[in-house]
Amino acid sequence: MENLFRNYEEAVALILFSIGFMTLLFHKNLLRKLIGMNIMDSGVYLFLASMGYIYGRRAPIVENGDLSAERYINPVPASLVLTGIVVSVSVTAVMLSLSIRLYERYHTLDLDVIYAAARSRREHR
Amino acid sequence: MADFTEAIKAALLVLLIISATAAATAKKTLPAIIIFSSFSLIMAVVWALLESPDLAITEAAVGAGVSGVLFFMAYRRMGMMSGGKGDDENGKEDDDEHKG
Amino acid sequence: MEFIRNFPFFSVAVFLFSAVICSVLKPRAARIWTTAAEAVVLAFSLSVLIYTTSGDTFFRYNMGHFDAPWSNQLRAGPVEALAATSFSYVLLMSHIGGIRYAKADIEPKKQSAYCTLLNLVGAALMALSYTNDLFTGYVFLEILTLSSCGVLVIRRAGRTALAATRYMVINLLGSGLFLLGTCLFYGITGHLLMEYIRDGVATLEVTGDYAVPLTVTIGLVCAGLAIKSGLFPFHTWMPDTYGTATPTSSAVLSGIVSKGYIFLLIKIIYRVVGVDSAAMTSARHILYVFGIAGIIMGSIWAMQSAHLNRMIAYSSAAQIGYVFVGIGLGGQAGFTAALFQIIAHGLCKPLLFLSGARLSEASGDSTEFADLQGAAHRNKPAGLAFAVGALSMVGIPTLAGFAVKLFFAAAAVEHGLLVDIATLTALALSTLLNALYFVRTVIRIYTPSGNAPTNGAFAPTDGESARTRDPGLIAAAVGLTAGILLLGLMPGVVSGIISRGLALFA
Amino acid sequence: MSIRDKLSALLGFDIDFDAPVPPRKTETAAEQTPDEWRFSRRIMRAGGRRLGAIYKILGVICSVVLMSTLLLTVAGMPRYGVDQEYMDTVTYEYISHGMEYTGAVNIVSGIILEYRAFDTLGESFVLFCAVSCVLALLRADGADSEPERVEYRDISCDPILRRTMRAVVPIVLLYGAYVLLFGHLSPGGGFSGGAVIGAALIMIASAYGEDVSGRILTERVFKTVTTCALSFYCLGKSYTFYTGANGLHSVIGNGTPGNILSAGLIMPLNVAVGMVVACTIYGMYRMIGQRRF
Repeated sequence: MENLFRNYEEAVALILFSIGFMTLLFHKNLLRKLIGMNIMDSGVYLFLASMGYIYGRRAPIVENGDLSAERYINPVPASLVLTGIVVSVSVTAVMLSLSIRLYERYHTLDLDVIYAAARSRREHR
Repeated sequence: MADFTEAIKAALLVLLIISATAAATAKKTLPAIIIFSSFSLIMAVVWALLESPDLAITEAAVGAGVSGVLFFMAYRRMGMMSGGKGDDENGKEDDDEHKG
Repeated sequence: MEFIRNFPFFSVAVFLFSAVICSVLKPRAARIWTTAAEAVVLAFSLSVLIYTTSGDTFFRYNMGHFDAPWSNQLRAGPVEALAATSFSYVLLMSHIGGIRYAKADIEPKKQSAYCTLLNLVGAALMALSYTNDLFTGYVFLEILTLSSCGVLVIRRAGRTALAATRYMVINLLGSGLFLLGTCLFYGITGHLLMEYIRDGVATLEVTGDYAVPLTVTIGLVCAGLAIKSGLFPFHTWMPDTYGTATPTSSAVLSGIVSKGYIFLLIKIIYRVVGVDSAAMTSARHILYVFGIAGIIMGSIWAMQSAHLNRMIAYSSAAQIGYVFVGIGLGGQAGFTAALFQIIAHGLCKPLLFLSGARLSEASGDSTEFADLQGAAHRNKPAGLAFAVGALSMVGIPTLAGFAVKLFFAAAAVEHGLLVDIATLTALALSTLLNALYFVRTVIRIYTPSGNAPTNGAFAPTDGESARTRDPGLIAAAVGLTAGILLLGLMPGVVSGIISRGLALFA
Repeated sequence: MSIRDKLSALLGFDIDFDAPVPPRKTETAAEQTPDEWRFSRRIMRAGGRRLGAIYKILGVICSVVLMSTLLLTVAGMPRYGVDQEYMDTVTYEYISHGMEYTGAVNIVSGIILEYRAFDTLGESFVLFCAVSCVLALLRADGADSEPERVEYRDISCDPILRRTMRAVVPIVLLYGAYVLLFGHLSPGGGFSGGAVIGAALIMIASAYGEDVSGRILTERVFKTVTTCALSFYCLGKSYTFYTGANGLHSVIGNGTPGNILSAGLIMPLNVAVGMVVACTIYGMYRMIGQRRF
């Protein structure tokens, strides 16, 4: 368990992942589920980036020609997370437009009420 | 000097968890969106402390900036559509009252 | 290096470039450009298939000037080329078959956007079948998720927004778990290319350290991809999604999109973790149990459903269960059966959706079984196509379904008594249930209905026969039936390619 | 006799992909009846709070199990920064030869646009796919989409907002351009620079309202910029992939690291990605905000 305190960044990251997961499960409003999804993604990216961080080393930008690997942190997770952040923005934008389309039609964002509405609308007809 | 930044990083990580739970457990949607914007701002500072400046700039511009604005625009549109009552009560509308 | 080795990269680049071009073309030009792009990529995949099977080799393709562990890499062997060929073939056939409905269901201004999204689905599927890098797999997995949501939601009907929301929430949960699995793999082994991860995993299994993270990683990756492909407990979005989309979208979504995720899972089982690793075997057994449950429950729900589209959607939930049973059985025979089912189901399901749309259109735009009576007489080619697809799903000899069940029985026999009995009973039960609801439908559409044909929006007036009004369906029906007959009559050809390819697949 | 008529005569039926097709009824009543809801409707009526309760308990159990397994994995993970030797094989190559091969001082930009360029190509197409989905979903100026029912006060005529924007926007645009152009020398690059410029465009649109944004960034400008940037990106990277894979010499030299025009294709690619990101973000803002350009 002492390892948990040494890798505390990863522990925090996965706690964020679980908080996002719980928000996704327990909130009915679609916007809140989206916030939960974003927190989940941020948690995974924090987990990945903190894997690359090495204490006492500097950002991976070459300074005055010093190419020794001991000076810089691991650049690979940083490049992966840069790709990931843009993925989560585009997914958020698509889900927001979906929820707007839903809201225009059913005037609520609570998926259970929407199902009831979809069925009740059919009974009216 | 070095362990000072470590201490700040630890404090910010704790602040991250607090803001995440606050965004999760906020009663209304508007405060949740605002707290979420602050969450991604803190995340941008944490990226800077984790020695990856590219991520800090991207997260600040994209997380707090664009996602926050998009969430707020979507929230405002729904507020407009339901006649100014764009808050959480929408979710609790019962079946017959809502304008199907 | 022969020019043919560039073809895997060319097929992804052709789809990406034509996606950009189609967004600015006029709808008609965009349709022609997309069909041309799909045909070109089909030619690329076929030539790669012939090149790899004749020489019985596989080749790696380093993207850019840097070699293996540092840059992205594509890898093409017989199995990948076969998967790419069947994906592009089904995409071409579904697009041609459903052009008529794409024009009717989608607003004129958004039809070129529909072609863009179809191109992006094609690009993602080609990349998923050829990639040799786990993070590239994640990025193109996201493109596949977003473009399949776009393809689903572009229809005017409001119901698609509700179906798409449900589809996206479950799918994004799946890709979140897959991303976490990819990060854990990188964390344990320090690599992202599949072979290098397998060497790391092999050393880890020998030394035995990081055992807990390894098992959790394999569990996360398998759970994420199973959720995305619609395995039994996570298939609830299927009836809504396939029921409300335009026929081309539901054909593409059910035929090849869920198969793309499963193909990535099989590649991870073979190349990232190794087939015989202990943790993966237990994960495969869990998938096996869910597969069996999926076969039975999917067939039962398909029988209960009162609408043609929903019945076909539930039967595709059952067929996805078949694939996971094949993965669970494991071994050369199990994976051959699973890959064969991927190709066979990819041909049958689009045929059912396309002809089902014509049948419901010929009976007053309603998918109720009562109205479908005698629809085959009103639209003969659609009736015949539906009959071929349905009988192949049931497993009539000389059609692809029969060969699928044959391979599964052969794979099941190799295992111990319990697994053998469980699989064979599930096979028998699902064949019986399939026969019940599919043959019943075929009989219904062929019994001549007394009342006059109630025409849908543009059902064929009595003057012209259906043939002249609908070249798209005839081309697609002939193409898909030819594929089904090829798999049915000469299963040895395809299963030979698969079994020889699996030896090179690791 | 056009080719099509010859072909139709040959095949015996007329190839007529463009017959005008009247729109199909959007939503047949039958498609509305999801039957497996039947029993869930009974449960919904009978269950009501009970289903809610079962769902909550299952949810709590599921998330507690997930959290404990994840924390167990972290406890089992290697200690980063300490026992890190297996990571070094790959990172050593990136750091020591990164600048030499790609010419980029910022190693992360080198990785993104040279070593692992296929991911970033896929990445820009994720953005392009998202923006086409948003356009497909929300575009309201279609011929027969629902009329725009929402009228709301246009906040852009607020003098305070305009004056602050006039002061702030040039600085933000300058900063975005700097981050974009110096992506290979200092931290930043295509995505960050593009996001900053996109945020600046949003500020302009929200401050100066319809008249300015309608003229500057119309839909034609949006489409041409996105298409040109993405086609340049696709063709440029295909050239490098093709030359690299086949071992041909690529005409793009790396230049001397440090000055602005160095690092081969990275700087122009950064500009292209920045344009795509900025237009995408602006397009999403307009669609979610006003549903038209």
